[in-house]
Amino acid sequence: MDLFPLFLTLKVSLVSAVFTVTIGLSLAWLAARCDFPGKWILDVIIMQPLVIPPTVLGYYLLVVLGKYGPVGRFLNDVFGITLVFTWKGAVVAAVVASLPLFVKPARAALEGVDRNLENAARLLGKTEWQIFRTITIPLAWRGIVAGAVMAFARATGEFGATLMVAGNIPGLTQTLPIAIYDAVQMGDTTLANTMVAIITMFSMSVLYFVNWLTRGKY
Amino acid sequence: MDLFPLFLTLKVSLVSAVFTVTIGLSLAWLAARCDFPGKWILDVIIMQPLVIPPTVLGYYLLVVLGKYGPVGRFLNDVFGITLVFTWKGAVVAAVVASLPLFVKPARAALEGVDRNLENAARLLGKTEWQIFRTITIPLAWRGIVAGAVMAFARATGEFGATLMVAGNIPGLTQTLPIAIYDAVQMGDTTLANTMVAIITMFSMSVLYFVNWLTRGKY
Amino acid sequence: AGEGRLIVAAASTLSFALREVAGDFEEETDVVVILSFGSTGKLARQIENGAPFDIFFAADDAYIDELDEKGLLLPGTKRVYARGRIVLAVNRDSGLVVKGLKGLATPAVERISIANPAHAPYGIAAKEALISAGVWDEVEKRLVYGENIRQALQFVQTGNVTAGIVSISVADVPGVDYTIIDDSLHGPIDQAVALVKGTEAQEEAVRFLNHLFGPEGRKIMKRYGFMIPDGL
Amino acid sequence: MALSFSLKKRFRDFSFDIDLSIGEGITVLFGPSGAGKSLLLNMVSGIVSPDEGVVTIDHIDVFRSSEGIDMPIRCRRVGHLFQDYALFPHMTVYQNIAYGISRLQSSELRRRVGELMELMRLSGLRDRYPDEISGGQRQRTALARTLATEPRVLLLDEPFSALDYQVREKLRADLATIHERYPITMLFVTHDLEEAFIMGENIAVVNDGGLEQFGPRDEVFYRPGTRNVARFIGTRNIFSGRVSRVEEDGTVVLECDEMGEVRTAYGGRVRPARGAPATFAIRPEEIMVIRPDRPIDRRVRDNVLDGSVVSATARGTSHTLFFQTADGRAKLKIEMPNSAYRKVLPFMDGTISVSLKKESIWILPDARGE
Amino acid sequence: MALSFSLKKRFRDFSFDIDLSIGEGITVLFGPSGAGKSLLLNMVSGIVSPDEGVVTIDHIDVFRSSEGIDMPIRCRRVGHLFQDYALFPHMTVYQNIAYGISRLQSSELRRRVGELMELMRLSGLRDRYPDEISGGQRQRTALARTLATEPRVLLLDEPFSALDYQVREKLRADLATIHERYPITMLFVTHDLEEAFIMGENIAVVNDGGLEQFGPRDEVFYRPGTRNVARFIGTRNIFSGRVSRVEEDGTVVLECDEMGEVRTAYGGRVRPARGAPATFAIRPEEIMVIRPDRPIDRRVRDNVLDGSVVSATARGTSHTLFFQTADGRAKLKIEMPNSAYRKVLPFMDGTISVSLKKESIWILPDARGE
Ligand SMILES: Nc1ncnc2c1ncn2[C@@H]1O[C@H](COP(=O)(O)OP(=O)(O)OP(=O)(O)O)[C@@H](O)[C@H]1O
Ligand SMILES: Nc1ncnc2c1ncn2[C@@H]1O[C@H](COP(=O)(O)OP(=O)(O)OP(=O)(O)O)[C@@H](O)[C@H]1O
Ligand SMILES: [Mg+2]
Ligand SMILES: [Mg+2]
Repeated sequence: MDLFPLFLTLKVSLVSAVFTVTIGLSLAWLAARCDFPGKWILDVIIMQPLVIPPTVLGYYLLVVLGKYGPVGRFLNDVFGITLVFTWKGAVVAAVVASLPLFVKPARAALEGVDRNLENAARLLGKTEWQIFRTITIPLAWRGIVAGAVMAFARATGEFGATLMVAGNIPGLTQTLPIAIYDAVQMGDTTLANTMVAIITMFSMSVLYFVNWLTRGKY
Repeated sequence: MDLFPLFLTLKVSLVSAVFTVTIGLSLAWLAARCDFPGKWILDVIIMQPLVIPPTVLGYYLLVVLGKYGPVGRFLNDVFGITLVFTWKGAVVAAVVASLPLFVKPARAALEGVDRNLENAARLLGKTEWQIFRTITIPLAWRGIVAGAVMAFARATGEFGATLMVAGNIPGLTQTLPIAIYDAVQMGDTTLANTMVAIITMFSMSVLYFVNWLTRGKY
Repeated sequence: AGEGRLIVAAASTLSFALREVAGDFEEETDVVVILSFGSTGKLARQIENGAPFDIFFAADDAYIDELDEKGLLLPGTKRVYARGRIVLAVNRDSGLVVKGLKGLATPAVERISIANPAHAPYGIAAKEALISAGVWDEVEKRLVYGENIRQALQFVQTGNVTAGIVSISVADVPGVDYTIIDDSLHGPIDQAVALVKGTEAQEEAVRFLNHLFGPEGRKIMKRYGFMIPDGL
Repeated sequence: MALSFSLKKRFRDFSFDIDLSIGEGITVLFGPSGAGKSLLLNMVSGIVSPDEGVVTIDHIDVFRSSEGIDMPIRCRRVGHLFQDYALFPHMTVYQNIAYGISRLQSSELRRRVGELMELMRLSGLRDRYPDEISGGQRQRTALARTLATEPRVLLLDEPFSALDYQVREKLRADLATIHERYPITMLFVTHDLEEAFIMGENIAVVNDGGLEQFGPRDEVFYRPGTRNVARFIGTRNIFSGRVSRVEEDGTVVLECDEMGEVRTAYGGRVRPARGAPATFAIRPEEIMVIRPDRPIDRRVRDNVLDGSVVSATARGTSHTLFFQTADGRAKLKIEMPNSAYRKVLPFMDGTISVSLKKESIWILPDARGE
Repeated sequence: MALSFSLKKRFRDFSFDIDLSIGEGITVLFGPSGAGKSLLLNMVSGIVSPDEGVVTIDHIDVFRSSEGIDMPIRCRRVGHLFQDYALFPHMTVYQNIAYGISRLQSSELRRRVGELMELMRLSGLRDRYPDEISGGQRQRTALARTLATEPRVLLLDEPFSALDYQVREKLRADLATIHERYPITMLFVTHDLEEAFIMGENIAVVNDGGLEQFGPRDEVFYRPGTRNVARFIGTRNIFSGRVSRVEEDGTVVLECDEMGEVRTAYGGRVRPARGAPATFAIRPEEIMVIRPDRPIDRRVRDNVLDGSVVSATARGTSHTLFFQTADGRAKLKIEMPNSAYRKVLPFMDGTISVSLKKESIWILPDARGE
């Protein structure tokens, strides 16, 4: 069996997890702390990728990020970056698809942090950023990790949008889920099962690691 | 435009939300409160549907629940219930696919509830079930709603597994996401866009309602 | 199905053609035809697990044979309804003129999309044609596999690939120029239909097939690029 | 390091409106539960936004609603010990205390935190989390955390309420020395009368969102301005009457329903008018019980009342008696040390006389018309 | 409703081991911060599992580690007021108080909760949430919630620490009546000496996880069993010496380094041996300052020491003096009421004599060998 899809999946899911958590934390913080009219619209936009079918989402992304798409052209002209049909495209697809899974619980967790503790830190002369880093995040830890784990799992399993944006190019953009899909389509259930076992083992070790990481209370 | 898919989607997502929240709360509570060896395995199993591609998940469900599958045969023989290729099958697919999205944040939220408050309720003579209902859930409210919203959105948008388990039978099991997928497949982007707008509006009103419902602190 | 209802499972390539045929048929009779489109592989898996279909239009007769072997179809009902043709589709905005399959070898054609040859019949044919044309080795690295020919075409349509090999039945879309590929370059893409075992609407199903294979039906099918081979 | 403020805040059924200017040193905020003491501190430190008002620290406006000035909390350099501590649950005692100290080398930091932990008697608890220590230990950790940043304005909300009297005495002394060592303005909330008296150079009495009295502690304690203040500081024996005459030596004689004629050493500036209403009070420990076995001392012959003791409660170091005059109209609370109690104990069942020394009687200014 | 327990629990560097049997009525738990008072209550109510031990309520084992008995918390019928209240933040004051009351008709429920809110002076706060009320109001809400279920065993962890003295006095009286109205066993934690004395029929002094002394309040207060107890209850003046002789009237004369010969009214059963070590204590309020302008009273001629006053602190109703003997070896803390202080004030700067009445000197039993 070709192991390339496994490594690609590892790469894509890890890189996209980094992006998801970074972007997601900012969004969650914005949503939890700032009050602006129509805030719930932001909520709706972030949640959209959950509601529309991944393939359709992928299609939209392809149109926007593609060679002739507004973003795609900009990225290509200014930075010389091509997203579609590259692993970077798979990362983008994974980030967009998994972002809502992170933002929602992370926001709920941030909102659950006792404001009094943040005030106590302010009184000790800390800046908002220091407080976010040393008080808010550690106290919202549980929810943030829950969100990150889900986002990571989703990114690992992302298939519909990835297939559209990154294409199914064996040895280049064929991730494990796509390979599994192919195998099922071919009726090769044995291969599919093997690969499902591999992806399960992978997600299992990640979950185990996360479990171990968060065994304390904070 | 045929409105059947919209109504079907409403029905499926609402019914599955009820199941997801009920099953999910029990699982989350079990995971948050009880300690048993290999608890993290349960975690892994619940998270699986996120990791494997929905179509593949759907295939497994089809095999298990289908006419010749172990569960399918049992349900048919004993209760005369057929799941596959009915809207009930779509519900099952939606529940399985959205359960992890609910359990993770709900569990994190339940674990975040101050044990002292639960103890205070115990001292006032309440049973564990009363405490769960009147103390734990209200205090974990934020996380539970976050999870429920995600699960609901996911159920609304569920497509890969549903397509496999319930099939794409117009007027019978064709949900909105499947109809959107069909439209995109047929190159009818206008129809697809219209339907995406409808599903967006639908999810928007649900989110708005939830926002309104949870505007208080608890 | 039953009670004057017919559920037809069909490969998504047939969506336009069958809709028209079914429309005519519903007018002629009082039978309601429900069309369920999907990828052939998926539909086959569903039939294996007891899907309530009456008729199964596959994009590849291999699936029909496979199901037949498993005894899931009514024996002797298999009929080839079309022999597929593949075309070379090129994005019009790319400004490239691609002359035949050999033209795909030029580096100007950055990416080429075909349906996944692992399971899609048109993908297999495309691969065979590329091999026969002697350009497979050059183009293999530049191939993008679509889940099916629709997706392969979408890649071309959105301009993200320059050219693609798709079936003639889907190729007639705005922004895409296509040329038919010689059918000697690939094995026949026989598309077959059969009745599903256990159907409760066998009589209606037969009438529907008769309609499709009748003159009216053939005309519509042809218009959508499904050439029913003579003598079948 | 002067602190002055003028703050207004309304809740549904509570409104707060206090102006106050305090200088260096310790000012005690004293008042009943729910009076607005914590709210006051919260508005000074910036935790709660006033509806309108001004807060000035060291002559710099940190808040002025009319000009939209609202300095961020972290820039106000105010130390604030919350009533409920607000310890960081994810940090150890050490980390909590060290959290606010910035830009110190690690050895210096360790030394300083160690010093504070020593001071607060927390030394063995360095690596414990807040939920692994006792209530009093939590309070001391929070206090250490607040002191660690060496603020120039220190707001302490009942800092010793969970401490035993030994630690409390020690820390009271330490706070006093801190304030001697470097200039600091301290607002100290307490419910404990004795603590208010020991800690406060000045005492501000807050009631129902308003300021009842503000002044040096002796003034507030021995010369309460209002009936409420008199009650809060435990004066207890408060009566109303009218001025019946003024004698040559300045003694003002009041006529009151419960006790008849009462002679008082009126200390006010304005000579009271005959017939003017007057409210007067006497502290329970100032009432002298006259031992029947001794001749009446020349100095205790003022306002002698006969009656009997209704009840006596032991309070450890002293006894509280409730005394009723013979006609049953006046009830007095009397506090006496155990040694004195033991001496009058044999005569407790019969008739007993008490004397209210005229110098001990305080006429409340709000009824004096000053 | 007898409550008895024998409990062991070890933490990293704290170990708890206490056996105690208490009957109906109020027992005060007294001890320094971190002694294990809250832990004790937590183990009795079942919040914390002891490592081993037994808890018996009304002769029924609710916990017995040796037999694996561990009755669920909710079945123990124990009311427990936490030191940090643990109010339900999502419920109003009314809902918090009503939460524990089950199976009452709604009108009856309303009446009962209203009654409790009245009692606790919470009437205006019915629909407020815990974060909208003051610290003392929270404490009273928690207390009302605990009382609402009418438990037969009541564990109160510093129930009045956040209350002002007026409310406190009122509630103390109310708790006392509750206990008169129906049989209840109450464990009452406090840091306040006076409160311990007023509330407790019996006092258990806890220190460092162990029981220092348990007995009726007068015994603990005036006849402390150990040096620690003596310190905790504020005895302060504790000295060591040896028995030098025993006189015919039972007076034991001690020889101590700091003060020379000290005559004591020894009250122990066993006659002390000459030369035996003895630790003795005298409470600050029992030391008499002898006014130079008066003849020495017959009764205060015991143990007269000459010296001078080092410092004097006003405490509101009394003054605390620190007295040093002429040779500078003995330091004594003296507490006197303000009226007495005023009398000695003119002589304060010169030499002053104090007398330690021999009946006021208590010899600690741990040094007596009893
Ligand atoms: N959010 C709010 N809504 C309504 N009333 C409030 C709110 N916050 C505080 N209050 C009221 O303001 C008053 C003052 O509260 P504050 O906490 O300052 O009292 P306090 O003097 O500190 O009392 P304590 O000694 O009991 O701590 C209280 O009566 C309280 O009920
Ligand atoms: N989880 C724990 N790990 C280690 N030590 C603990 C833990 N919990 C409590 N302790 C220690 O047990 C001792 C007793 O705590 P407890 O809360 O009973 O004290 P307390 O007598 O109630 O004191 P306070 O008057 O300050 O409330 C304390 O010294 C505390 O540090
Ligand atoms: Mg307060
Ligand atoms: Mg405690």
